[in-house]
Amino acid sequence: MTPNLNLWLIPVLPLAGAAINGFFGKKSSRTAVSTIALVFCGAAFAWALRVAWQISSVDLPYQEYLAHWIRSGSFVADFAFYLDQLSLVMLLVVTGVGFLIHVYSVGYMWDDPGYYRFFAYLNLFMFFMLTLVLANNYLVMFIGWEGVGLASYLLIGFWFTKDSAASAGKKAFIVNRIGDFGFLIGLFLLIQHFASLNFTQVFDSVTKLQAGPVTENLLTAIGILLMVGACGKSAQIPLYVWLPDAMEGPTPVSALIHAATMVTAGVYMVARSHVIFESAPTALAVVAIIGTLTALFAATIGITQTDIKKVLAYSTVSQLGYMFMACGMGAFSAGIFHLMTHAFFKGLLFLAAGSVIHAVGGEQDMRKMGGLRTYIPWTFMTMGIATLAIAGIPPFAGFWSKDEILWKAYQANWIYWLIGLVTAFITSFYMFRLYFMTFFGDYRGVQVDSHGHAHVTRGHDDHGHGEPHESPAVMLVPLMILAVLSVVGGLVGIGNGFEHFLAPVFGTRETVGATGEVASHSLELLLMFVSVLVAASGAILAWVLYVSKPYLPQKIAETLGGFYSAVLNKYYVDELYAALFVKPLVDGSTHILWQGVDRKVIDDSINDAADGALHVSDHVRHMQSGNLRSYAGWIAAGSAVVIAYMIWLGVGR
Amino acid sequence: MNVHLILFLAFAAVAVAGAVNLLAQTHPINSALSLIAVMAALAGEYLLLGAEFVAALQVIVYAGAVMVLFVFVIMLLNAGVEERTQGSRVAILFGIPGAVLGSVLVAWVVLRHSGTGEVPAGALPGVPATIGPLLFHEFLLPFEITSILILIAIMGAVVLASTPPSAPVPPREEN
Amino acid sequence: MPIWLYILASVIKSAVVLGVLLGAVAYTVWLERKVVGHIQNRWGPTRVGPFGLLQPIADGLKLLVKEDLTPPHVYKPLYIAAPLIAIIFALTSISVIPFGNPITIGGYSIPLQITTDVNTGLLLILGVTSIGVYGVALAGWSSNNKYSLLGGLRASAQMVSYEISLGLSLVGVLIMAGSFSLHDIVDAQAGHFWGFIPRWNIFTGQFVGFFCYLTAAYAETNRIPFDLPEAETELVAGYHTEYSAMKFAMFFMAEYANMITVGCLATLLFFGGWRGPVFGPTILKAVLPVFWFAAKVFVFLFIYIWVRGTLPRFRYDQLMAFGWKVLLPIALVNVIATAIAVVW
Amino acid sequence: MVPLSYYLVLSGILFTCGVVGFLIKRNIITIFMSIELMLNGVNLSFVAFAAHWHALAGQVFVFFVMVVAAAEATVGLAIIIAVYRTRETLNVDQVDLLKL
Repeated sequence: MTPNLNLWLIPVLPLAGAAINGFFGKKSSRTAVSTIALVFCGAAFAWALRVAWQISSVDLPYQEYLAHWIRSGSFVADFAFYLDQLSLVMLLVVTGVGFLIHVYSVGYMWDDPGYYRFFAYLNLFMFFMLTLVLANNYLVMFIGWEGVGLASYLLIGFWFTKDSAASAGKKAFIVNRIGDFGFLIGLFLLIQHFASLNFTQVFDSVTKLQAGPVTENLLTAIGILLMVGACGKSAQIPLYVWLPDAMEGPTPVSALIHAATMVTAGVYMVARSHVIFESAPTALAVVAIIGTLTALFAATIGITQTDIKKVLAYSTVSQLGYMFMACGMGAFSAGIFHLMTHAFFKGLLFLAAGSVIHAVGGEQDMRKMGGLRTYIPWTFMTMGIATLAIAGIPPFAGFWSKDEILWKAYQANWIYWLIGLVTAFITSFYMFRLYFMTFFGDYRGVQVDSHGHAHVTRGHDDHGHGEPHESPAVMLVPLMILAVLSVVGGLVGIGNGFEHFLAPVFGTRETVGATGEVASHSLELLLMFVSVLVAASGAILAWVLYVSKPYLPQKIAETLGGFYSAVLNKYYVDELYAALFVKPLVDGSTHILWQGVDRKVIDDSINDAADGALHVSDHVRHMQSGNLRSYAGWIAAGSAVVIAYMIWLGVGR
Repeated sequence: MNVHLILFLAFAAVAVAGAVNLLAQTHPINSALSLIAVMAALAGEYLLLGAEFVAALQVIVYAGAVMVLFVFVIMLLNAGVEERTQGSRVAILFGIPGAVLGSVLVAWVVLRHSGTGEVPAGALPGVPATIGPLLFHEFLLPFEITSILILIAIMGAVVLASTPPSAPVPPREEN
Repeated sequence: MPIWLYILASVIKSAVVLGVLLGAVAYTVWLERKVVGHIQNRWGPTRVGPFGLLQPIADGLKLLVKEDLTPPHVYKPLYIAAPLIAIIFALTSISVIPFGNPITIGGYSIPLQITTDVNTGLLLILGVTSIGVYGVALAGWSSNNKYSLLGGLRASAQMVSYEISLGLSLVGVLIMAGSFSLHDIVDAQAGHFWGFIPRWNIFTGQFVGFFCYLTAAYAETNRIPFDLPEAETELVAGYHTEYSAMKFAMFFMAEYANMITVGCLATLLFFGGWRGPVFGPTILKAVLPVFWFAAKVFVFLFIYIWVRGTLPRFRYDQLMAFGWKVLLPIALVNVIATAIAVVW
Repeated sequence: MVPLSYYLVLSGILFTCGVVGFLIKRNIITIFMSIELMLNGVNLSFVAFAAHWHALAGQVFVFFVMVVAAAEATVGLAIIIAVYRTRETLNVDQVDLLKL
C-alpha cells in the first residue's frame, strides 16, 4: 500500500498564492504580498521535499487521480498526476530554484509599482509549470504548457507600458503558438491512433505496436510534431527568436522562466515521450540535429552580443541545444542531468547578472561596465563559480553534465562530438568574455552623483545610484545557495549515479551500453581531458582579448568584416523571418483579407443586405400602421385563409 | 316543432338581434345594453342545455359584474356617440370579407355534417354538486393558475388606473 | 297536475305575492316614517286615517296622478327604461322565495313560492340582484345631470364591490347546507339544541356570516349608512334627482322591495325560514309557518329602520375601504373557517 | 330536440358578429365588447358540445373562459382609462402611435 502523497498540493499551493495576491494584493503591503508569495511557494517546495523523502516507500510510477475531465466514449482524459523519478527531478528543480528566485525577487522588485502583480504572475507560473511536470496525460500537460506560455507572456510584458516589452511578449506568445500548433497536431495523431493521451497507455500501445514502415512513419510524424512543440517552448531552431527578446522582462523572470524552468519544458516533454522517440530513429535524429545546430549557432551569436542578458539568453539557447542533442542521441538521462545543472548555474548567472544590473543602476550594456569586482564582491564570486560551471571546468556542475553529453555524442557519432566540443569552446569564450568585461578592467559606466540622476533609461530598474553597490542580503543569499549547488550539483552524476536513478524511467539500454564498454573508460577520460582543455583555452582566449589586450577585438571584428556584422546582427534571422513570414502575412492581410475579402465581399454584402432590407421594409412597414382595426382585418383575412386551407385538406370531412 | 326548439329559436333570435344591435348602435351604452341582452339570452340557452350553474354564473359574472364595469367605464369617461372616422381600409377590404368567408365556411362544414346528432334539453345537469368536484380535482391546477391570473389582473388594473403621485394631495379643508 | 291547473296556481300565487309585497312596501314606508318619527321624538304621519294608516295610499295616489315630467336633454330611452329595470328586477327576485312548506290542496302539492323549488334558487336571486344595479346606474347616466351621474357611478361601484362580500358571506351557509336550494337550506336548519335552541344558522356558527350579509345587503340596497348614491346633503337626491311622479315611485318601490327581499333571504338563510312553534288546529298549522316567516321579515325591516334612525352616513372612501379591506377579508375568513369546521 | 349544428351555427353567428364589430367599431369600449361577444359565442359552443358528448369538462372550460374574460376586462378597462387619460379620445383610429 503506497501512502497518499497528496501531489495535488504542490501545484495548488502556488495557485492559492497567485489568487490571494492577484485578488487582494493591490491593497496589501509589500511585506504581506511577498510573505504570501514566499509562504505558498515555499510550502510547495517543502511538500516536494517531503514527497522526495517518501519516494522510497512508494511504488513508482505513482498516479494520483483528482477529478473527471473529459470522458468521451473510450477516450479519457482526467485531472490526474503522475510521479516517477523524472518528474521528481523536475519537481525539485522547479520548486527549489523557483523558491530561491522568489526570494531574490523580493529584493529585486521592491521598488516596482506592480509588485503584487509580479508575484501573482510568478506564483501562477509555478502552478502551471508544476501541472506540466506532474501531468499524467498529454492533455493536462498541455494545460500546463499553455499556462506557462501565458505566464511567460504576462511576465515578459510585465512592463507593458514599454513598447519593446509589449511586443516582445507578443512575439514570444505568437512564436510559441506555432510550436503549440505542431504539438497539438501531434496530440491529435496520438488520439487518432491510440485513442488515449495517458502516458502509460500511449507508451504501452507504442511498445506493443508491430514494427514496420507504417508504424515507424506514424511515430516519426508524431515525434517530429512533438519536437516542433518543444522547439517553440525551448527556443530551438527555427523558433528560438523569441527568447532573446524575452529578456525585456524583469531579470528574475529571465532566470526562472527563460533559463531554469519553462524553456526546459520542451526537453522534459521529449524525455517524457522517449518511448515514442526511441521507436522512431528519424525523429530522434531530427532532435539531435536541431539540438546540435542550435547549440553551435546560438553560441556564435553569443560572442558578439554586448547586452549582458542577451549573452545569457543566447547561452541558454545554446545550452538547450546541448540538452536536445543528448536526447537526440538517446541519452535522455544525460539531457535531464544537464537540464538540472543548467537550472542551477544559468539561474545563478541570471540572478548575478540581475545583481550587476541592480548595482549599476539598470545598465545592461557590458561596454559600460567593467571593474565591478571591487564594488560587488559577492556577486563577483558567485558569478565566477557559475561561469566556471557553464564553461565546463571541473569540478563544477556544468563539467559533469556537459562531459556526459559529449561522451554520449562521441559514442553516437564523432561529428556531434566535434560540434559539441567547438560549442563548448565558444561557450567558455563568451562566458569569460562576459565575466571579464563586467568585472575586470576599469569602470566605464556613467558616474552618477549620490543624489541620483542616472541617465540610463531603465526606468523601473533605476534606483538612482551613486557608485555601483552590492545588492541586499535577500538577493545575495539565493545567489550563494545557487553557487553552492553549481559547485556540488554535478557530483550526483559521478559514477553514473544520476543515470541509475533515472534508469527506471528511461530503461537500462544506454546504461548497459555504457557499462558494457569497460574498455573505453580510458577513452572517456581522454575525452574529458580534451574538453577541459578546450574550455580552459576558451577562457584564456577571453582573458587575452578582453583583459590583457582589450584593443584586439576591434581589430578582429574589422578583419572579419561582413561575417562579424552578420553575427552581430544575429545572422539577420529576425529580418529574414520578417521578410519571409511577417511581411507577406501583413501585406496579404492588408490587401487581400482586409481590403479585398473583408471590405469588398463581407462588408459590401452585409451593407447590400441591410440596404435591401431597408428598402423592402420601407414598403412593408406600411402594413404596420398602428391601427388596431387594420391588424384585426389582417387576422380575420388570415384566419379565413387558414380555415379554407384546413377544409381543403379535409380536416372538416 | 317542440317546445325545446321554440325556446331555442326564441333565445337565439334575442341573441342574434342583440349582437346585430351591438354593431348597429353608435352609442357605446346602447351597445353595452345589447350585449347584456345577448348574455341573458345565452343564459337561457345554457338552461336549455342543462347547464344551470353556467347560466347562473353567466348572469352573475358576465351580466352582473363584467358588463357593469363596462357601463361604469362608459359613464366614467362620458363616452359619446362614435365618430365615423375612416382609419382603416384594410379592415373593410380584407377583414370583413375574411371574417364572413371564414364563418360561412365553418357553417357550411357544420351544416353539411348535420348528422352530428341532437342535443336533448337538460341533457347534462350542470349543477354545482357535479361541477365542483370536477373543478377542484381534475382541473385543480388550471383553477389555481386562473386564480393567480386574476390576482395579477387585479394588480395590473390598480397599477394602470391609479394616477402617478405627481402632485401632493392638497390638505383637506376643515370646516 | 294538469298544465292548466299549474298555470292557474301560478297566476294566483303571483297575484297574491305581488299584492302582499306591494302592500308591504307601502306599509314599510309608513312604518319607517312612524318609527323614525318616534326615534326623533315626533309623531310621524297622523292625519290621514287612524295613526296615519291611510297615508301610504294617499301618497301612492298622489304619485300616480302627478304630472310625469321629463326634463330636456335626458337620454330618453334609458331615462324611461331605468326605473322599469329597477322595479322589475326588484320584484322578480321575490319569485323564488319560499314562504313555507308546500301545502296540499285537492291532492295536489302546491309549493308556497311562485316558481317551483329550483335547485339554484339562491344563485338566481344573486343574479337578479346583480342585474338590478343597471337601474340605478342607467338612471344616473341618462338623466344628464352631474349629481345623477355621480350617484349612478357611486351606486355601480358600491354595488359591484359589496356584491362580492354578499356572495361570500352566503358561502358559509351553503357549505353547511350543501345545496343552493332555499328549501334545502331551510330544511337543514330543522331541529333544536338541547330541546329549546333552534338549530338556525345564526346559532350554528354563522354569526359572522350573518353580520357580513347584513352589512353588504345594506350597501346593496343603498340604505343608510351606505346610501351614498342618493346622499341628499351632497348629491341633492343622487341618481333619481331628475325623476318625478310614477318613475320616482318605481325607484322608491324598488328600494323597499329590495329591503323585503333582503329580509326574506336573511330569514331563510340564517333564521330558519318559516320554522317556529307550530300548534293548534290544522288551519292554524297551515298558517303559522307563514306567520313566523312574516314575523321574522318584519323584524329585519324594523332593524333597517332602526339603523336608519341611528347611524350617520359613511364617507365614500370609507365605504370602499370598509368593503374591500374589512368586510371582504372577514367574509373570506368565515368561508375558510366554516369549511374547516365542516370537514372536521 | 335541437340539432347540435344549430347551436354551433348560433355560436358562429355570434362570433362573426364579434369579429365584424371589432372591425367596424371605432370606440375602444365597443371593440372590447365585441371581444366579449366572441368569447360568449365560443362559450355557447363549449356548453353545446358538453351536452352533446356528455362531458362536464366543457362546462368547466366555460368557467375558465369567464375567469379569463373577467381578468381581461379588468386589465383592459384599466388600459382604456389610462389611454383616455393620456390621449383624451376613445377612437382607435386616433390611437395608432406608440409615443405621444
